Amino acid sequence: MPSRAYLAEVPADASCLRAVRAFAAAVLAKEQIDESERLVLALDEACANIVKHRCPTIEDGRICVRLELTDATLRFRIGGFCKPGDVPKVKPRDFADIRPGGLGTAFIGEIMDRVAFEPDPERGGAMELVMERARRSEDDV
Amino acid sequence: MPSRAYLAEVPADASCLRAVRAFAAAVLAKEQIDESERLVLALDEACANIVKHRCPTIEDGRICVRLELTDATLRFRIGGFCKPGDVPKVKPRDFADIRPGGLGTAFIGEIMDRVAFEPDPERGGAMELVMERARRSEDDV
Amino acid sequence: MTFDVSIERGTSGLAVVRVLGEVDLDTSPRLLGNLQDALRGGAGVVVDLAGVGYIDSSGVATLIQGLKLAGKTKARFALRDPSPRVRGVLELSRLTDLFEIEGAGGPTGG
Amino acid sequence: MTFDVSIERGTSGLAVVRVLGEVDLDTSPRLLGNLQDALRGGAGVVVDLAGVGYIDSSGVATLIQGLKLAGKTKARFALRDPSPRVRGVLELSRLTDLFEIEGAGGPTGG
Ligand SMILES: Nc1ncnc2c1ncn2[C@@H]1O[C@H](COP(=O)(O)OP(=O)(O)O)[C@@H](O)[C@H]1O
Ligand SMILES: Nc1ncnc2c1ncn2[C@@H]1O[C@H](COP(=O)(O)OP(=O)(O)O)[C@@H](O)[C@H]1O
Repeated sequence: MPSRAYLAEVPADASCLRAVRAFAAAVLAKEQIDESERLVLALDEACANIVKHRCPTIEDGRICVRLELTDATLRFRIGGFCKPGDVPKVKPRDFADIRPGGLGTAFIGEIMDRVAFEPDPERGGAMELVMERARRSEDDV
Repeated sequence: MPSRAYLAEVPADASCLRAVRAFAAAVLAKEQIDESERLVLALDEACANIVKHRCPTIEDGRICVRLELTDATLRFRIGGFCKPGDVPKVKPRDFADIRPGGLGTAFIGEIMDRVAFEPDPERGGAMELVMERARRSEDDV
Repeated sequence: MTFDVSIERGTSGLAVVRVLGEVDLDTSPRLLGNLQDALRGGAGVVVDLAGVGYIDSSGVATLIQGLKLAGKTKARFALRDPSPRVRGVLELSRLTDLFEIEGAGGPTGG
Repeated sequence: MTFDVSIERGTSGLAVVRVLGEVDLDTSPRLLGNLQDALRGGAGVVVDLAGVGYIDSSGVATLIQGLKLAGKTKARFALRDPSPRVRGVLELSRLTDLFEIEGAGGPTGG
Protein backbone atom coordinates (compact mmCIF):
# COMPACT_ATOMS: atom_id res chain seq x y z
CA MET A 1 0.00 0.00 0.00
CA PRO A 2 1.40 3.42 -0.90
CA SER A 3 2.14 5.78 1.93
CA ARG A 4 -0.27 8.55 2.70
CA ALA A 5 1.45 11.88 3.22
CA TYR A 6 0.30 14.94 5.10
CA LEU A 7 2.28 18.19 5.08
CA ALA A 8 2.25 21.33 7.15
CA GLU A 9 4.50 24.33 6.89
CA VAL A 10 4.51 27.33 9.21
CA PRO A 11 6.89 30.15 10.12
CA ALA A 12 9.55 28.90 12.55
CA ASP A 13 8.12 30.75 15.49
CA ALA A 14 7.13 29.36 18.87
CA SER A 15 3.65 30.80 18.43
CA CYS A 16 3.10 28.52 15.41
CA LEU A 17 3.76 25.24 17.20
CA ARG A 18 0.15 24.96 18.28
CA ALA A 19 -1.05 24.91 14.66
CA VAL A 20 1.36 22.07 13.86
CA ARG A 21 0.11 20.13 16.90
CA ALA A 22 -3.53 20.69 15.95
CA PHE A 23 -2.87 19.46 12.43
CA ALA A 24 -0.91 16.41 13.55
CA ALA A 25 -3.49 15.49 16.20
CA ALA A 26 -6.27 15.58 13.60
CA VAL A 27 -4.25 13.51 11.13
CA LEU A 28 -3.38 10.89 13.76
CA ALA A 29 -7.03 10.75 14.86
CA LYS A 30 -8.17 10.26 11.29
CA GLU A 31 -5.58 7.49 10.87
CA GLN A 32 -6.73 5.96 14.16
CA ILE A 33 -3.20 5.95 15.51
CA ASP A 34 -2.76 4.83 19.06
CA GLU A 35 -0.85 6.99 21.56
CA SER A 36 -1.34 10.01 19.38
CA GLU A 37 -0.76 12.38 22.31
CA ARG A 38 2.79 11.13 22.82
CA LEU A 39 3.45 11.23 19.09
CA VAL A 40 2.26 14.82 18.89
CA LEU A 41 4.65 15.59 21.77
CA ALA A 42 7.60 14.05 19.91
CA LEU A 43 6.77 16.03 16.79
CA ASP A 44 6.33 19.23 18.79
CA GLU A 45 9.69 18.79 20.52
CA ALA A 46 11.42 18.41 17.16
CA CYS A 47 9.72 21.52 15.82
CA ALA A 48 10.58 23.44 18.99
CA ASN A 49 14.22 22.49 18.46
CA ILE A 50 14.14 24.24 15.09
CA VAL A 51 12.84 27.39 16.73
CA LYS A 52 15.36 27.20 19.58
CA HIS A 53 18.53 26.01 17.89
CA ARG A 54 18.24 26.19 14.14
CA CYS A 55 16.39 29.35 13.34
CA PRO A 56 18.45 31.88 15.17
CA THR A 57 21.10 31.03 12.56
CA ILE A 58 18.95 31.27 9.42
CA GLU A 59 16.77 33.98 7.98
CA ASP A 60 13.07 33.56 7.45
CA GLY A 61 13.06 30.10 8.95
CA ARG A 62 10.22 27.69 8.32
CA ILE A 63 9.01 24.57 10.05
CA CYS A 64 8.21 21.93 7.40
CA VAL A 65 6.63 18.78 8.67
CA ARG A 66 5.69 15.70 6.69
CA LEU A 67 3.67 12.86 8.21
CA GLU A 68 3.92 9.65 6.22
CA LEU A 69 1.74 6.69 7.02
CA THR A 70 1.81 3.17 5.74
CA ASP A 71 -0.10 0.25 7.18
CA ALA A 72 3.00 -0.65 9.20
CA THR A 73 4.74 2.60 10.04
CA LEU A 74 4.26 6.18 11.02
CA ARG A 75 7.06 8.49 9.95
CA PHE A 76 7.63 12.19 10.69
CA ARG A 77 10.02 14.13 8.48
CA ILE A 78 11.07 17.52 9.79
CA GLY A 79 12.71 19.43 6.96
CA GLY A 80 15.75 21.69 7.31
CA PHE A 81 16.24 20.49 10.86
CA CYS A 82 19.94 21.29 11.27
CA LYS A 83 23.30 21.63 9.59
CA PRO A 84 25.21 18.39 8.98
CA GLY A 85 27.82 19.51 11.50
CA ASP A 86 25.19 19.90 14.21
CA VAL A 87 24.01 16.28 14.11
CA PRO A 88 26.37 15.09 16.88
CA LYS A 89 25.08 17.86 19.17
CA VAL A 90 21.48 16.73 18.95
CA LYS A 91 21.22 14.49 21.98
CA PRO A 92 19.67 14.49 25.43
CA ARG A 93 21.47 14.99 28.70
CA ASP A 94 21.56 12.28 31.29
CA PHE A 95 18.17 12.07 33.02
CA ALA A 96 20.03 12.10 36.35
CA ASP A 97 21.29 15.58 35.61
CA ILE A 98 18.29 17.49 36.85
CA ARG A 99 18.12 20.91 35.32
CA PRO A 100 15.97 22.58 32.74
CA GLY A 101 16.94 21.81 29.16
CA GLY A 102 17.93 18.67 27.34
CA LEU A 103 14.52 17.08 27.82
CA GLY A 104 13.13 17.50 24.32
CA THR A 105 15.45 15.05 22.60
CA ALA A 106 15.03 12.66 25.53
CA PHE A 107 11.25 12.67 24.98
CA ILE A 108 11.74 12.02 21.28
CA GLY A 109 14.04 9.10 22.05
CA GLU A 110 11.54 7.59 24.48
CA ILE A 111 8.54 7.94 22.18
CA MET A 112 9.91 7.01 18.76
CA ASP A 113 11.35 3.67 17.64
CA ARG A 114 13.95 5.18 15.35
CA VAL A 115 15.43 8.65 14.96
CA ALA A 116 17.75 9.45 12.08
CA PHE A 117 19.17 12.32 10.08
CA GLU A 118 19.07 12.34 6.29
CA PRO A 119 20.25 14.95 3.81
CA ASP A 120 17.22 17.10 3.07
CA PRO A 121 16.31 16.60 -0.59
CA GLU A 122 14.62 19.99 -0.77
CA ARG A 123 17.06 22.09 1.25
CA GLY A 124 20.66 21.73 0.16
CA GLY A 125 23.16 21.76 3.01
CA ALA A 126 20.52 20.88 5.58
CA MET A 127 19.59 17.68 7.35
CA GLU A 128 16.11 16.34 7.73
CA LEU A 129 15.12 14.74 11.03
CA VAL A 130 13.35 11.44 10.37
CA MET A 131 11.46 9.80 13.24
CA GLU A 132 9.63 6.50 12.94
CA ARG A 133 7.40 4.33 15.00
CA ALA A 134 5.81 1.01 14.24
CA ARG A 135 2.13 1.57 13.82
CA ARG A 136 0.09 0.08 16.60
CA SER A 137 -3.63 0.18 16.19
CA GLU A 138 -5.89 0.46 19.20
CA ASP A 139 -6.67 -3.26 18.82
CA ASP A 140 -3.08 -4.28 19.52
CA VAL A 141 -3.01 -2.80 22.99
CA MET B 1 5.19 43.94 6.26
CA PRO B 2 5.84 40.70 4.42
CA SER B 3 3.05 38.17 4.31
CA ARG B 4 3.13 35.25 6.65
CA ALA B 5 2.33 31.98 4.93
CA TYR B 6 0.99 28.74 6.36
CA LEU B 7 0.64 25.59 4.25
CA ALA B 8 -1.19 22.33 4.63
CA GLU B 9 -1.42 19.48 2.20
CA VAL B 10 -3.50 16.32 2.63
CA PRO B 11 -4.91 13.58 0.42
CA ALA B 12 -8.04 14.79 -1.35
CA ASP B 13 -10.36 12.67 0.71
CA ALA B 14 -13.39 13.78 2.70
CA SER B 15 -11.91 12.21 5.82
CA CYS B 16 -8.98 14.64 5.65
CA LEU B 17 -11.04 17.82 5.73
CA ARG B 18 -11.07 17.86 9.52
CA ALA B 19 -7.27 18.10 9.65
CA VAL B 20 -7.32 21.10 7.32
CA ARG B 21 -9.96 22.76 9.48
CA ALA B 22 -8.01 22.08 12.68
CA PHE B 23 -4.88 23.58 11.14
CA ALA B 24 -6.67 26.64 9.78
CA ALA B 25 -8.52 27.24 13.06
CA ALA B 26 -5.23 27.19 14.99
CA VAL B 27 -3.55 29.52 12.51
CA LEU B 28 -6.45 32.01 12.59
CA ALA B 29 -6.50 31.88 16.39
CA LYS B 30 -2.76 32.57 16.52
CA GLU B 31 -3.23 35.48 14.11
CA GLN B 32 -6.14 36.74 16.23
CA ILE B 33 -8.43 36.83 13.23
CA ASP B 34 -12.02 37.73 13.90
CA GLU B 35 -14.85 35.51 12.60
CA SER B 36 -12.46 32.61 12.26
CA GLU B 37 -15.31 30.08 12.37
CA ARG B 38 -16.86 31.47 9.20
CA LEU B 39 -13.48 31.66 7.51
CA VAL B 40 -12.76 28.03 8.36
CA LEU B 41 -16.15 27.19 6.83
CA ALA B 42 -15.30 29.00 3.57
CA LEU B 43 -11.97 27.19 3.36
CA ASP B 44 -13.59 23.85 4.13
CA GLU B 45 -16.22 24.34 1.42
CA ALA B 46 -13.52 25.03 -1.15
CA CYS B 47 -11.59 21.92 -0.10
CA ALA B 48 -14.77 19.84 -0.17
CA ASN B 49 -15.35 21.01 -3.75
CA ILE B 50 -12.01 19.50 -4.72
CA VAL B 51 -13.07 16.18 -3.23
CA LYS B 52 -16.51 16.30 -4.85
CA HIS B 53 -15.84 17.78 -8.25
CA ARG B 54 -12.16 17.83 -9.04
CA CYS B 55 -10.70 14.64 -7.72
CA PRO B 56 -12.90 12.10 -9.34
CA THR B 57 -11.20 13.26 -12.55
CA ILE B 58 -7.57 13.14 -11.39
CA GLU B 59 -5.45 10.42 -9.90
CA ASP B 60 -3.91 10.70 -6.47
CA GLY B 61 -5.52 14.03 -5.80
CA ARG B 62 -4.27 16.33 -3.10
CA ILE B 63 -5.71 19.25 -1.24
CA CYS B 64 -3.09 22.01 -1.03
CA VAL B 65 -4.01 24.99 1.04
CA ARG B 66 -2.01 28.14 1.60
CA LEU B 67 -3.03 30.78 4.15
CA GLU B 68 -1.36 34.13 3.55
CA LEU B 69 -1.66 36.91 6.07
CA THR B 70 -0.63 40.51 5.88
CA ASP B 71 -1.62 43.24 8.30
CA ALA B 72 -4.47 44.14 5.98
CA THR B 73 -5.60 40.93 4.32
CA LEU B 74 -6.22 37.26 4.81
CA ARG B 75 -5.87 35.18 1.66
CA PHE B 76 -6.57 31.48 1.10
CA ARG B 77 -5.02 29.81 -1.94
CA ILE B 78 -6.41 26.39 -2.80
CA GLY B 79 -4.07 24.77 -5.30
CA GLY B 80 -5.16 22.66 -8.29
CA PHE B 81 -8.74 23.63 -7.67
CA CYS B 82 -10.13 22.98 -11.16
CA LYS B 83 -9.45 22.94 -14.88
CA PRO B 84 -9.57 26.30 -16.65
CA GLY B 85 -12.68 25.14 -18.52
CA ASP B 86 -14.50 24.44 -15.26
CA VAL B 87 -14.26 27.98 -13.93
CA PRO B 88 -17.64 29.11 -15.31
CA LYS B 89 -19.32 26.12 -13.63
CA VAL B 90 -18.16 27.09 -10.17
CA LYS B 91 -21.11 29.11 -8.93
CA PRO B 92 -23.98 28.79 -6.48
CA ARG B 93 -27.58 28.16 -7.35
CA ASP B 94 -30.25 30.68 -6.52
CA PHE B 95 -30.94 30.60 -2.76
CA ALA B 96 -34.66 30.44 -3.59
CA ASP B 97 -34.13 27.07 -5.26
CA ILE B 98 -34.38 24.94 -2.17
CA ARG B 99 -32.67 21.63 -2.66
CA PRO B 100 -29.51 20.05 -1.42
CA GLY B 101 -26.41 21.11 -3.34
CA GLY B 102 -25.10 24.42 -4.55
CA LEU B 103 -24.68 25.80 -1.05
CA GLY B 104 -20.90 25.56 -0.73
CA THR B 105 -20.03 28.22 -3.27
CA ALA B 106 -22.85 30.38 -1.89
CA PHE B 107 -21.26 30.21 1.57
CA ILE B 108 -17.88 31.15 0.12
CA GLY B 109 -19.43 34.11 -1.68
CA GLU B 110 -21.11 35.33 1.50
CA ILE B 111 -18.04 34.98 3.70
CA MET B 112 -15.20 36.21 1.50
CA ASP B 113 -14.71 39.68 0.05
CA ARG B 114 -13.18 38.46 -3.19
CA VAL B 115 -13.04 35.09 -4.94
CA ALA B 116 -10.90 34.62 -8.03
CA PHE B 117 -9.23 31.97 -10.14
CA GLU B 118 -5.59 32.19 -11.10
CA PRO B 119 -3.41 29.82 -13.12
CA ASP B 120 -1.75 27.57 -10.55
CA PRO B 121 2.00 28.29 -10.68
CA GLU B 122 2.82 24.84 -9.32
CA ARG B 123 0.31 22.72 -11.24
CA GLY B 124 0.31 23.32 -14.98
CA GLY B 125 -3.12 23.25 -16.58
CA ALA B 126 -4.88 23.79 -13.29
CA MET B 127 -6.47 26.81 -11.68
CA GLU B 128 -5.92 27.96 -8.14
CA LEU B 129 -8.88 29.28 -6.17
CA VAL B 130 -7.92 32.53 -4.42
CA MET B 131 -10.21 33.87 -1.71
CA GLU B 132 -9.58 37.10 0.18
CA ARG B 133 -11.01 39.01 3.05
CA ALA B 134 -10.02 42.30 4.57
CA ARG B 135 -8.56 41.57 7.95
CA ARG B 136 -10.72 42.77 10.76
CA SER B 137 -9.26 42.52 14.20
CA GLU B 138 -11.47 41.91 17.20
CA ASP B 139 -11.06 45.60 18.10
CA ASP B 140 -12.78 46.74 14.91
CA VAL B 141 -16.06 45.06 15.71
CA MET C 1 -14.47 8.02 16.71
CA THR C 2 -15.16 11.73 16.42
CA PHE C 3 -18.64 11.32 14.98
CA ASP C 4 -21.62 9.46 16.30
CA VAL C 5 -25.36 9.30 15.73
CA SER C 6 -27.89 7.59 18.00
CA ILE C 7 -31.61 7.09 17.48
CA GLU C 8 -34.05 6.92 20.38
CA ARG C 9 -37.69 6.21 19.62
CA GLY C 10 -40.28 7.33 22.18
CA THR C 11 -43.68 5.74 22.79
CA SER C 12 -45.27 8.41 20.59
CA GLY C 13 -43.31 7.07 17.65
CA LEU C 14 -41.27 10.27 17.43
CA ALA C 15 -37.58 9.53 17.01
CA VAL C 16 -34.86 11.67 18.52
CA VAL C 17 -31.72 11.55 16.38
CA ARG C 18 -28.80 12.70 18.52
CA VAL C 19 -25.75 13.83 16.56
CA LEU C 20 -22.32 14.11 18.14
CA GLY C 21 -19.29 15.60 16.42
CA GLU C 22 -18.64 17.47 13.20
CA VAL C 23 -21.01 17.15 10.26
CA ASP C 24 -19.10 17.56 7.03
CA LEU C 25 -18.66 15.94 3.61
CA ASP C 26 -17.17 12.92 5.36
CA THR C 27 -19.81 12.35 8.02
CA SER C 28 -23.04 13.69 6.46
CA PRO C 29 -23.71 10.51 4.45
CA ARG C 30 -23.90 8.65 7.76
CA LEU C 31 -26.26 11.25 9.14
CA LEU C 32 -28.48 10.94 6.05
CA GLY C 33 -28.66 7.17 6.50
CA ASN C 34 -29.67 7.64 10.11
CA LEU C 35 -32.34 10.21 9.24
CA GLN C 36 -33.77 7.82 6.66
CA ASP C 37 -33.85 5.00 9.23
CA ALA C 38 -35.42 7.23 11.85
CA LEU C 39 -38.12 8.49 9.47
CA ARG C 40 -39.10 5.04 8.28
CA GLY C 41 -42.62 4.38 9.46
CA GLY C 42 -42.46 6.79 12.38
CA ALA C 43 -44.30 9.88 13.51
CA GLY C 44 -41.34 12.06 12.71
CA VAL C 45 -37.88 13.07 13.80
CA VAL C 46 -36.27 15.58 16.12
CA VAL C 47 -32.59 16.08 15.25
CA ASP C 48 -30.75 16.97 18.44
CA LEU C 49 -27.82 19.15 17.34
CA ALA C 50 -26.54 20.14 20.80
CA GLY C 51 -23.46 17.96 20.35
CA VAL C 52 -22.62 19.29 16.90
CA GLY C 53 -19.60 21.59 16.93
CA TYR C 54 -19.40 22.11 13.20
CA ILE C 55 -21.65 21.82 10.19
CA ASP C 56 -20.89 22.59 6.56
CA SER C 57 -23.05 22.87 3.43
CA SER C 58 -23.24 19.11 3.02
CA GLY C 59 -24.64 18.87 6.55
CA VAL C 60 -27.22 21.55 5.81
CA ALA C 61 -28.06 19.75 2.54
CA THR C 62 -28.56 16.56 4.55
CA LEU C 63 -31.00 18.30 6.89
CA ILE C 64 -32.89 19.62 3.85
CA GLN C 65 -33.06 16.08 2.48
CA GLY C 66 -34.45 14.89 5.81
CA LEU C 67 -37.03 17.68 5.79
CA LYS C 68 -38.16 16.78 2.27
CA LEU C 69 -38.34 13.11 3.10
CA ALA C 70 -40.45 13.85 6.18
CA GLY C 71 -42.69 16.09 4.07
CA LYS C 72 -43.58 13.19 1.80
CA THR C 73 -45.33 11.35 4.65
CA LYS C 74 -46.34 14.53 6.46
CA ALA C 75 -44.11 13.45 9.35
CA ARG C 76 -42.71 16.04 11.72
CA PHE C 77 -39.10 17.13 11.22
CA ALA C 78 -37.53 19.46 13.77
CA LEU C 79 -34.06 20.57 14.83
CA ARG C 80 -33.21 20.85 18.51
CA ASP C 81 -30.61 22.99 20.29
CA PRO C 82 -28.27 24.06 17.52
CA SER C 83 -25.20 25.84 18.91
CA PRO C 84 -24.67 29.46 17.88
CA ARG C 85 -22.11 28.25 15.37
CA VAL C 86 -24.49 25.74 13.76
CA ARG C 87 -27.32 28.29 13.82
CA GLY C 88 -25.00 30.75 12.08
CA VAL C 89 -24.45 28.31 9.23
CA LEU C 90 -28.20 27.70 8.89
CA GLU C 91 -28.69 31.47 8.73
CA LEU C 92 -25.97 31.77 6.11
CA SER C 93 -27.95 29.31 3.99
CA ARG C 94 -31.07 31.47 4.49
CA LEU C 95 -32.98 28.30 5.29
CA THR C 96 -33.57 28.86 8.99
CA ASP C 97 -37.24 29.66 8.43
CA LEU C 98 -37.73 26.35 6.67
CA PHE C 99 -36.95 24.40 9.81
CA GLU C 100 -38.85 24.03 13.02
CA ILE C 101 -36.18 24.76 15.62
CA GLU C 102 -36.63 23.76 19.27
CA GLY C 103 -34.48 25.10 22.06
CA ALA C 104 -33.02 28.34 23.40
CA GLY C 105 -33.10 31.17 20.90
CA GLY C 106 -35.09 29.26 18.29
CA PRO C 107 -37.71 31.15 16.32
CA THR C 108 -40.31 28.52 17.23
CA GLY C 109 -39.75 28.80 20.94
CA GLY C 110 -37.62 27.93 23.84
CA MET D 1 -6.29 34.08 24.28
CA THR D 2 -5.63 30.38 24.54
CA PHE D 3 -3.26 30.70 27.49
CA ASP D 4 -3.78 32.32 30.84
CA VAL D 5 -2.19 32.31 34.29
CA SER D 6 -3.74 33.74 37.44
CA ILE D 7 -2.22 34.08 40.89
CA GLU D 8 -4.31 33.94 44.06
CA ARG D 9 -2.61 34.51 47.38
CA GLY D 10 -4.25 33.08 50.47
CA THR D 11 -3.97 34.44 54.00
CA SER D 12 -1.28 31.87 54.76
CA GLY D 13 0.93 33.49 52.15
CA LEU D 14 0.72 30.45 49.92
CA ALA D 15 0.05 31.39 46.31
CA VAL D 16 -2.06 29.29 43.99
CA VAL D 17 -0.90 29.71 40.41
CA ARG D 18 -3.72 28.58 38.13
CA VAL D 19 -2.65 27.73 34.58
CA LEU D 20 -5.11 27.52 31.71
CA GLY D 21 -4.24 26.31 28.23
CA GLU D 22 -1.25 24.69 26.59
CA VAL D 23 2.23 25.10 28.07
CA ASP D 24 4.80 25.00 25.29
CA LEU D 25 7.86 26.89 24.04
CA ASP D 26 5.61 29.84 23.29
CA THR D 27 3.78 30.11 26.61
CA SER D 28 6.24 28.71 29.17
CA PRO D 29 8.21 31.99 29.47
CA ARG D 30 4.99 33.60 30.70
CA LEU D 31 4.48 30.78 33.18
CA LEU D 32 8.05 31.21 34.46
CA GLY D 33 7.47 34.92 35.01
CA ASN D 34 4.32 34.16 36.96
CA LEU D 35 6.05 31.52 39.09
CA GLN D 36 8.80 34.01 39.91
CA ASP D 37 6.22 36.63 40.89
CA ALA D 38 4.27 34.15 42.98
CA LEU D 39 7.37 32.93 44.81
CA ARG D 40 8.63 36.40 45.65
CA GLY D 41 8.44 36.81 49.38
CA GLY D 42 5.73 34.20 49.86
CA ALA D 43 5.29 30.97 51.75
CA GLY D 44 5.35 29.00 48.55
CA VAL D 45 3.40 28.07 45.48
CA VAL D 46 0.85 25.49 44.42
CA VAL D 47 0.66 25.24 40.62
CA ASP D 48 -2.87 24.23 39.68
CA LEU D 49 -2.54 22.28 36.43
CA ALA D 50 -6.17 21.12 36.10
CA GLY D 51 -6.71 23.47 33.17
CA VAL D 52 -3.57 22.44 31.31
CA GLY D 53 -4.34 20.29 28.28
CA TYR D 54 -0.80 20.04 27.00
CA ILE D 55 2.70 20.42 28.34
CA ASP D 56 6.00 19.95 26.55
CA SER D 57 9.62 19.77 27.72
CA SER D 58 9.88 23.54 28.04
CA GLY D 59 6.89 23.45 30.39
CA VAL D 60 8.48 20.70 32.48
CA ALA D 61 11.72 22.69 32.48
CA THR D 62 9.80 25.70 33.76
CA LEU D 63 8.33 23.68 36.61
CA ILE D 64 11.84 22.48 37.47
CA GLN D 65 13.03 26.09 37.52
CA GLY D 66 10.16 26.97 39.84
CA LEU D 67 11.06 24.08 42.12
CA LYS D 68 14.71 25.16 42.28
CA LEU D 69 13.77 28.76 42.92
CA ALA D 70 11.47 27.68 45.77
CA GLY D 71 14.22 25.48 47.17
CA LYS D 72 16.52 28.49 47.60
CA THR D 73 14.18 30.05 50.17
CA LYS D 74 12.87 26.68 51.41
CA ALA D 75 9.43 27.68 50.16
CA ARG D 76 6.90 25.03 49.32
CA PHE D 77 6.41 24.15 45.65
CA ALA D 78 3.65 21.73 44.70
CA LEU D 79 1.71 20.72 41.61
CA ARG D 80 -2.05 20.22 41.81
CA ASP D 81 -4.39 18.09 39.67
CA PRO D 82 -2.33 17.37 36.57
CA SER D 83 -4.45 15.66 33.90
CA PRO D 84 -3.43 12.14 32.87
CA ARG D 85 -1.80 13.64 29.79
CA VAL D 86 0.28 16.12 31.79
CA ARG D 87 1.15 13.45 34.34
CA GLY D 88 2.29 11.22 31.46
CA VAL D 89 4.74 13.88 30.31
CA LEU D 90 6.09 14.31 33.85
CA GLU D 91 6.56 10.56 34.02
CA LEU D 92 8.32 10.58 30.66
CA SER D 93 10.79 13.06 32.12
CA ARG D 94 11.31 10.72 35.11
CA LEU D 95 10.93 13.71 37.37
CA THR D 96 7.57 12.86 38.94
CA ASP D 97 9.20 11.92 42.23
CA LEU D 98 10.87 15.31 42.46
CA PHE D 99 7.54 17.09 42.71
CA GLU D 100 4.97 17.14 45.46
CA ILE D 101 1.75 16.38 43.59
CA GLU D 102 -1.66 17.10 45.10
CA GLY D 103 -4.87 15.68 43.72
CA ALA D 104 -6.42 12.45 42.51
CA GLY D 105 -3.85 9.81 41.69
CA GLY D 106 -0.94 11.80 43.04
CA PRO D 107 1.76 9.93 44.93
CA THR D 108 1.50 12.35 47.82
CA GLY D 109 -2.18 11.95 48.37
CA GLY D 110 -5.68 12.61 47.20
N1 LIG E 1 17.83 21.89 15.18
C1 LIG E 1 18.96 21.86 15.93
N2 LIG E 1 20.10 22.43 15.46
C2 LIG E 1 21.23 22.40 16.20
N3 LIG E 1 21.32 21.81 17.42
C3 LIG E 1 20.22 21.23 17.94
C4 LIG E 1 18.99 21.22 17.23
N4 LIG E 1 18.08 20.56 17.98
C5 LIG E 1 18.69 20.18 19.11
N5 LIG E 1 20.00 20.57 19.10
C6 LIG E 1 20.99 20.31 20.16
O1 LIG E 1 20.49 19.25 20.97
C7 LIG E 1 20.49 19.64 22.36
C8 LIG E 1 19.38 18.94 23.12
O2 LIG E 1 18.13 19.44 22.71
P1 LIG E 1 16.87 19.32 23.67
O3 LIG E 1 16.86 17.96 24.24
O4 LIG E 1 15.65 19.72 22.94
O5 LIG E 1 17.12 20.29 24.89
P2 LIG E 1 17.30 21.88 24.93
O6 LIG E 1 16.80 22.40 23.63
O7 LIG E 1 16.46 22.27 26.09
O8 LIG E 1 18.76 22.11 25.15
C9 LIG E 1 20.38 21.13 22.32
O9 LIG E 1 20.87 21.74 23.46
C10 LIG E 1 21.19 21.50 21.06
O10 LIG E 1 22.56 21.58 21.37
N1 LIG F 1 -13.26 22.00 -8.04
C1 LIG F 1 -14.29 22.04 -8.92
N2 LIG F 1 -14.14 21.57 -10.19
C2 LIG F 1 -15.17 21.61 -11.06
N3 LIG F 1 -16.39 22.12 -10.77
C3 LIG F 1 -16.61 22.60 -9.52
C4 LIG F 1 -15.58 22.59 -8.55
N4 LIG F 1 -16.07 23.13 -7.41
C5 LIG F 1 -17.35 23.46 -7.67
N5 LIG F 1 -17.69 23.15 -8.94
C6 LIG F 1 -19.00 23.41 -9.59
O1 LIG F 1 -19.71 24.39 -8.83
C7 LIG F 1 -21.00 23.91 -8.47
C8 LIG F 1 -21.45 24.49 -7.14
O2 LIG F 1 -20.68 23.94 -6.07
P1 LIG F 1 -21.25 23.95 -4.59
O3 LIG F 1 -21.86 25.28 -4.34
O4 LIG F 1 -20.19 23.54 -3.65
O5 LIG F 1 -22.46 22.91 -4.58
P2 LIG F 1 -22.44 21.36 -4.84
O6 LIG F 1 -21.04 20.90 -4.74
O7 LIG F 1 -23.27 20.84 -3.74
O8 LIG F 1 -23.05 21.18 -6.19
C9 LIG F 1 -20.84 22.40 -8.46
O9 LIG F 1 -22.06 21.75 -8.66
C10 LIG F 1 -19.87 22.16 -9.62
O10 LIG F 1 -20.52 22.13 -10.85
